[in-house]
Parts: sequence; C-alpha cells; structure tokens
Amino acid sequence: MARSETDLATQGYTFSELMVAAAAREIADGELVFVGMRLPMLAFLVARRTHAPGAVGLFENGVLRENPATELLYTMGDPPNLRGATQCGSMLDVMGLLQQGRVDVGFLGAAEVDRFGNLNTTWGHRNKEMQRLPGSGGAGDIACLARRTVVLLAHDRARLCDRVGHITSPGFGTGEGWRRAQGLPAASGPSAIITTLCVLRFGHDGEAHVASVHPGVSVEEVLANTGWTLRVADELIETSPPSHEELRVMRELDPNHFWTR
Amino acid sequence: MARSETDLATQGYTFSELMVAAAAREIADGELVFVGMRLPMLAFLVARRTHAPGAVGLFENGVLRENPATELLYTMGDPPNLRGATQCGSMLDVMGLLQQGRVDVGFLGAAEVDRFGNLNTTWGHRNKEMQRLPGSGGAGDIACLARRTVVLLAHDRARLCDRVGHITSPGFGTGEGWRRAQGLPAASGPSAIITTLCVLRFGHDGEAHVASVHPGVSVEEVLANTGWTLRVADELIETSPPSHEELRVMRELDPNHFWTR
Amino acid sequence: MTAESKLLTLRDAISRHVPSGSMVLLGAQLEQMIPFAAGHEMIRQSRRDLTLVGPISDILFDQMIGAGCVSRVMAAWVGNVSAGVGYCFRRAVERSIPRRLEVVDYSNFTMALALHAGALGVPFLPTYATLGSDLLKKNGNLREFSSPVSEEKMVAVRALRPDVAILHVQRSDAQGNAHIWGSLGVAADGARAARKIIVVAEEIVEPSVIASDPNRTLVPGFLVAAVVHEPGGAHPSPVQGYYGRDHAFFAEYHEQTRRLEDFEDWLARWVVQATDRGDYWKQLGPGRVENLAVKEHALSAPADFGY
Amino acid sequence: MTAESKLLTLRDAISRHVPSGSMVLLGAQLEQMIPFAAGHEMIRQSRRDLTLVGPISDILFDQMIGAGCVSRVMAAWVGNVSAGVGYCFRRAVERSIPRRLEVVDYSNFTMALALHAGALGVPFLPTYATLGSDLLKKNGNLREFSSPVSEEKMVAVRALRPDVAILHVQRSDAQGNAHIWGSLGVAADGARAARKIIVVAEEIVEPSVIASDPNRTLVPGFLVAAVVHEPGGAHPSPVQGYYGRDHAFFAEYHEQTRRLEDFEDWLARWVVQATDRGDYWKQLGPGRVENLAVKEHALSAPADFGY
Repeated sequence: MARSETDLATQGYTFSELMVAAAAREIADGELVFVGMRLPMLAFLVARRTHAPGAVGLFENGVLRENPATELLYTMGDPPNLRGATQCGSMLDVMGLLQQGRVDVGFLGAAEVDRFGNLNTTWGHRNKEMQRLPGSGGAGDIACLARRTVVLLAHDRARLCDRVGHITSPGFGTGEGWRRAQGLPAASGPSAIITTLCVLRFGHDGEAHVASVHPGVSVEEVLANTGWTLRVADELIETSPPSHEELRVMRELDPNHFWTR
Repeated sequence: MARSETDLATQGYTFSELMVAAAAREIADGELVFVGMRLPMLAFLVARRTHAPGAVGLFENGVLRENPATELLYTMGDPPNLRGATQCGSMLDVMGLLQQGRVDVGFLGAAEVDRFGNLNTTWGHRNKEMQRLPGSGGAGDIACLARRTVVLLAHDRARLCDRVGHITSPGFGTGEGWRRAQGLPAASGPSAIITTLCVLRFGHDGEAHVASVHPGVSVEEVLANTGWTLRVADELIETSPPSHEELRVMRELDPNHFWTR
Repeated sequence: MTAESKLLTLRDAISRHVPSGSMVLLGAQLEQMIPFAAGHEMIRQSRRDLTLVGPISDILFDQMIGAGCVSRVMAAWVGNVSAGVGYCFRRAVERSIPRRLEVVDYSNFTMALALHAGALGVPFLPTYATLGSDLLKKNGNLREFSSPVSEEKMVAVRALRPDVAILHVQRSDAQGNAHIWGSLGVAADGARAARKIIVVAEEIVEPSVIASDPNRTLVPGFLVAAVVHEPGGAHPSPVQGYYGRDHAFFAEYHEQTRRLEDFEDWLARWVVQATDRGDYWKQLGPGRVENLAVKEHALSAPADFGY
Repeated sequence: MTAESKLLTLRDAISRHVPSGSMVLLGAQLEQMIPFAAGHEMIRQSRRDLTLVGPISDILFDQMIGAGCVSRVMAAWVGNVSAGVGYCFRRAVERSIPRRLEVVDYSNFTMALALHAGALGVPFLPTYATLGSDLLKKNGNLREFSSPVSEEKMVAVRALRPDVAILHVQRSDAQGNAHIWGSLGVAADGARAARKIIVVAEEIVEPSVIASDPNRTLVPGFLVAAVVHEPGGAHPSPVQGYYGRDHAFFAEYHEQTRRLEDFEDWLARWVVQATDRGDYWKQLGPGRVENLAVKEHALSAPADFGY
C-alpha cells in the first residue's frame, strides 16, 4: 500500500496502525474477546498491553488465552498459540461461552458489508462474475451471538455496498427490530466498522453512519467510496491517531510491519 | 445369608456366586457394558477373564476401561477405578455412547421390579409407610437407552410385585408396543432378571416368565415368592451352576467373599 | 499485567459468594472431590433455603439437608453411595424434619444435560432418556416434545444455571485457572453453567504449571470468584493423586445418623464444634489420615507443547 | 487378554475402510493435525463421490476437490487459511471443474453441533447461531423451529454421522486408544459421531503410556478400525510437540494452483508421483523438514493418578 508508506513518512503511522489502534479501543478491560488473526490479533495484543490488561482472548479451535502469544501467527492453530494458553478446550467450549452471551466483543473481516452491517464472506463479485469465497468459518456465529461485533476492512465502493448479495454474518438485517424478529439475542449486533478511511457506527434504526474520519481523510472521500448514500454523524469527529504507547507496543510486536504495512 | 453359607458347603458355591456367573454370561465378547458396582462389577470381571476378553466397561462418571481395576471398589469413583483406565471423559461422553445405541448391556439393581420389568428405586414401602429411596442415578438412563438391561436382585415377594408404585427405570411398561409408543429406542429393553432363586426373561408381549430355576430351587418356591402369577417357560431348565473357571476367577478377585457372601 | 489474586479463606468465600437462597452446584465429579469442607462452612454460617444441584453428592447433601440449610434438591441420587440411604434426606422428605424439602428428581444423564444446556447457552437440550418414566411426569424441567427434524417423541431438558458452583480441584493458580484430573463427571459443564465459581484446591500453584498443560484446565479463571486453599477439603471423598476414599467414615455416618438425635450429635462433633478444618483433622486423628495417603504415585506421561 | 493390533499401512487402511461414496470427516482439529497423508492416499486410490465433512480443512479439501474425489463438501470454510481462497474449490463451484460440487455451508458452531448431535445420539441440537443468515435458508440440515420450553425461534442442527473419521494424533497404542493435545477442535465429538475411525499417529506407544493419562485419551480404541503409523503425516499442517506449520508450503500451493494446469502439475509432483510419504519427504528436502522441528520442548506438568 503506497498510501500507507506515505502516511508513515508524513504522519508517523500507517493506516493499518491507525485501524489497529481504533480496534484496540473497542476492547474494555476485563472483557472476553473473540479474536481473529492479523489486525484484530494485534489490536487485542495492544489492548492487553495498554488499557485492558484483564481482557481474555478466545479462539474458535477451543483456545482461551490471558497472555497472548507474542509471536507472529499465521493461523490460530499455530503451535505458539497453544503453548502457554490458559485453556485449550473444544470448539464447543468457546462457542458455548459465545452463545451464553459472555463474549463481549468479536472481530470480523468481510468481503462485503452493507448499510445495515450485514456481512458476506460466501460469494464475491469480480467483473460481474460470481466468485465463490471460503465461507463463514466462525464469523457467522460471532455475528449472531457476540454482544458487540467490530468489522475491519479496506474502504472500497464495491465492498461497502447497499445490500450484500448473501448474508453470511447477520448485522441489523433490514433495520430496527430485525435481529429480534429473527430470534437473535437482544444484546448482540454490530458496534463499529473500522475501514481504511473512517469508523462507522450504527443508529437505533440499525443503519450505519460515519462517526469519525481518519486524519487526512475528507468526508467527501468517504462518501465517494461507499456504495450507498452514507449518513454522517451530527457531530463528526476525527479518529484519534495511535498514541505513542500504542505504536510502541505495535512495533515491538510487529517490528517489520508484516501486519501493518 | 445363612442359606448361601449352607449352599457353599453343600453345592460348592454361594447363590451370589451363581448370580454372578449367570450375569457374566449375559455379556458377549466385544460388547460395551454399562457396569454397576458390586455383583455386576464382579460379573463383568469374570466375563472379561473367561469368555469375553474384548468386553469394554463404562461408568457414569466418564470412565471407560478395558482392563478393569481388580481391587475391591466401593464406588465407581474410587481411585483404583481411574488409574489405568482407557479413557476418563465426562459423564456426557459415556451417556452419549449409551444414547447412540452403542452400549450392548447395562446392569441394574432395584428396590422393586414388576411383571413388565419396570423398576422402582425412588419410593419403597415398609409396613405400609412410604420410604424415600435415593432415586435414579444413572439407572433410568440405562433402562431407557441400553440395548439390553439385566436386573439383579434378591427374590422377595414384596420386591417382585405386580406393578411398581413409581417407574424410575422403564421396562416394558404395560406390555407389547409400550416402549415404542413412549418414544424409546427400538433396540432397547429388559433382557433378564437374575434373582437369588431364578432367571426371568421376557416374551414378545413384554411380560416376564421363569426361564430357569437355580439348582436346588423349586418352581413352587419361585412362584410363592413372586407378587404376581408368574408364567413359567414351556421348556424350563435349571440355571447352569458356575464353572470351575468362573469360580476360580471370582474367588481370585473376591477371596473373602465380600461381594459374594 | 498479572491479574489480582482471588485467594480467600473458605469462611470468606462462603460468606461473600453463597448467600441464603442460592442455587449451589456441589459434587460435579461424582464420588470424587466432593467439596465437604465448603458444605460444612455453609452449615456453620447457617445458610437457609439453598437449592442444591448435582448428580450425586454422596453424604454431603444428606448433611446439609439434616442441618436445615436446604429447601430444594435437584439431583439424580441422594444418599450414601457405599452404605445406602441417607437418613436426613428420608426424614426431610417423609416427615419434613428439620423442614420441608422439595425434591426435583433427575437421572444422571438429564442432570448432565441440564448443566450442558446452561453451559451452551441454550434453553434446553433434547434426549430420549426418561421417556416412559415417572421422572418425566413429575419433574417440570423435563418436557416431552416432538423433534423438529424427525417427528420423534423426545424430552426437552431445561437448562440449569446455578448461582454458584463449588468445585474441588487438585491444583489451581491464584486466579482460579484449575486442573482437574481423574473423575471429570459434569465438572466442565458445571463450571460454565454456573454464574460464578468457587474453586477449592488441594494445591495453589504458579500460573506456569497450569499453562504447561492447558488441555487439563477444566475451570478457566475468568469465571472464578474465589480460590480457596484447603488441602484435604474433600475428605471423606477421594482426590486422585492426593488421598483415598475413607470408606469407614461413610459407614460410620450411616450408623451414626439413623436416629435424629444421633445425627445432631454427629453434626455437633464434625461440623459445628470443628470450627475449621484443623479441628476436623484433630477429630479424625493422624493414623486415619495417614492410611488414606497415596501409597504409590503414578505420574502421567508428559505431553510436549513445545515447537 | 490383550486385544489384537489394528496397525495397518496407510494404503491398506484407506483401501479397506474408505470406499468411494463415503462421508469422511477430516480436519477435526482445525489448522492442526490435518491428515494430509491420508487425503493424498485417497487421491492415489482414485476415490470418487466422497462427501467431505469438517469445519475447516485448510488446503486438503481443495486438493481432494481438485483431484476429482469429491461430490459434496459440508464445511464452514474451504480455502487456504493463511493465503486466502482455494482455487480448486472455486473452479469446482463456479465451473464444475473437474466435476460438479455440491456445497453445504455451515458455520463453525453449527458444524460442531452437527457432530456433537451425532456423538450424543440425538437427531438434532438447538442453537441461536445462523438465525437471520442465508446459511439457514440454504442448508437443509439447519431448520428453524420453536423452542419447546421458551417458545423462542431457534435453529435445529441435524446430526451428522460420518462413515469414517480420520484423526491425526500425537500418539496411539496399537488398539487405537489415542492421545491428542493442544488443539482439540471437534476431535472428541467427531470421533464419537463417526461410524468408524482411522487413527494416523506420529508415534505408536505401549498401552501403558495411554493409560497413564486417561483424561488425554480423546479417541477410545474400541471405536477405531485401523491405526496407521505415519510420522509427519500431517505436513504441512502442524502437530504440537512434533513439528511446526510449513507456512511457505501453503503460500506456494496458493501460487502454484491458481491455473488448472498448474494444479495438475502440483498434484502430479506432490501426490501422484510421490507414491508414498517417503517420496514426499524427498521432494520436500531435508533442510525444510529440519526447520519445522521442535526447537524448544515444553513438557506438561505431571498429574498423579496414584492412590
């Protein structure tokens, strides 16, 4: 990403680092977090090392960690993620905690996200051709059952679309009341979408709006790169840049910017 | 039991030993057996050491053993029953095998058994007063789900009654078709009742009949000690006495006749 | 970054986390590791109106019922596993002595499923167990229904979520991450079904000991409210690798509690006057404790978590 | 009294126990211990019309689909975990190359529940997962129903009973009693849900090693049809305590299978011409194998099963 390299030179951090910092702040101390790989993993590590030392991480393979593996992981099943874990149970053990409503926040990626925070990781599009993608994994479960979900993705007009073609992971469906009508838990649903340009949040009606734009990004740029007429918060703010401490921890964990190009 | 001591002197074995041998023969080689404590435990051990070396024992606390503990156990949770087990899982693990229909035979005791093999271990009677008994434990589960169940109890007119006052562990209910009508598995139900006097088996109509009487016991004695008009098999036989080999193994395992007084 | 210690005395743990009226899970590992010390502390602190939950809790349920702590018991079996009936249980059910007791009868499997449903966060789980039995007719938490995929008759076992699970374990760190081995019973589901957990441990160990074998962690610390170091706290029930079952104690209890007044003497001697576990050991005498000690150690083959 | 050995070569185990048309569970431990060697043997033996079942099987499902062995896949995720999509999977779904593929989409949780239902012997298990999703609409094994105890909308996940589960394990005795540690995933339920099991083990050990730690026995031998000794058989996926994940292999597979003809070359080189695992190791080269070896051992603290 040429853009991020420029940012690193001019602003002192990359957009990925900004996203990681923003994601880390979505985790409160003591919370139980369904962690993904890559940026969310790094966000969890940053949160643990800064404002949320008591956060506990869960992984779909049954792993529960208080002291996260500090090595670079390619998958949650990499041996460093098992050694020294607090508990290695079964997938059902961690999914049970999720379904009990005990998981505070889950991080998700997506090929497509729509106006109501619904995610598609099953069918993509390229040049009007349908492309089969890998599927849900645990994402659909987290989207249904975590108290809050946070989505991270690159901001792209084709990926932030009016309605996803396939709901792999439900957000707010068609708006207010939809989740309850489907039978999903009362305390659940999307909390934020963190993109390369901005942070989106959701109103009571379940529709996304721009809550903050990243430093150096204009609202117009956000709107032009979004596939629907995106609402803007009345009190739009700028996303706080990563703090020195956050950057220090991130770079200690990822010295070669493998995750945070 | 004065009677058994007499038998030991005159016949060379006690009635308990006869019951254990009869129970052991209910186990075929390679079968999965839900073992209880006391006489069934000894029967399982005898079967393993004689005609059924491949039988596997299950216990409700999650234990699965191929090589049974050879020490005297008071409960299935005694440390010798855990050490050297093949698998110690959870209660649900073994109950799952049971519900899958994989458990061939389960042994049960009872305060009362009736004409259709229903068992009561919840409410007893003494001098017309109701007595609260400990309850089902795993017996009700085994009675519902094992492919065959074998009941062991002392033959007593009050305990072999026309209808039990409380069905803790269902047998054939009120007769033919009852189990299926309740929703119980097609391949399940009582197979034998081994008492101190005889072995009862069940006809297609679900009613018990005397299949064999123990050596030295008359049919009249059996009928007089049974609380309903008990049917007698057309070809009534004598229960085979324990073989030398069976007795040898039993006495090696229980040298002081602790279980087999 | 190291979390705060949750170590408390047994007295404080019960005082803070088990108010009268609680639904308490005891005896999750069946005949092993029954938290007798914790139960005795509840008796001394005069807890009332408890609902006791557990498949089988050997004579602990009987003692707590006899002491008047319990208004309801949800269990598969209540008595004395090696000796037979529990006389306090019988007096309570048959004659409301010392008070009326409601009994909700489960089988072992349906009790395990009720806790499993709680642990999985679902309102019920389906089974064929108890079909045709009087348990199904009398226990309101067992309900017949038709399977939505096969139209068969099945039983829906309603989820149980105890207020507190008391789990006796072999070893725990100060945050409550605990290893249990040997008899697992319903411990893993019980831990997750409960709203909070009190861990009573034979040994308190460094977190690195627990983390050296995360597959053996049956209780994750973040669900634990208190950790109590109480070696021998499961006596007279056994703890694999620590001490054996005191069979004689169960037989004596059976003999010494047949009559109400005898039970009251038993309770005074072993619970009320033994104000803590130290007094209890003195009552028991050193020879008896020694007899229960491990005679031959049998260590598990190591598993390599390296890379 | 010692049971007969179930040791077979991988070739014989697949030949006898995995006929064409079978429903096969692979990848029960997610990204660890994926039975690649067994999958390759199925390709070499030209199995057809398999139904592959598993939450995620990294690139093994992609390879078997590309080789034409598979008519249906029931999974939560099919691709290349560290590199992204699986091109063979895409070609099969989008263009029926090399043949038409039916995909039954699960989430991880609903796949785990399907196997758990199989293991528990019930026709379904209830969950809130997938409510509101298109998975629920399209997967006929997920059905909305009303909870019999709470009237809530729920999803009934139909039980799966694979014909055979292939489980890669750290160590097993010759009867198939096997220890698995580290990443457990859905291995315990998968083992019990399946009608038979093939165990592929890094090490064959004496029964006493398994019995020294019965809590670690995830697979009971009496359910096992065959035991195969195939060290390294999970490569390129990792086995805790034995070898690491060969990340580069996954990246290379991604690059080398983008075009159909490149995949065919890949398959010829790594599977068809490598007629057994010995050839495969030669292809891989000694330096690479060495790099994956355990650098620092980390043995679990012992548990004492003595008394």
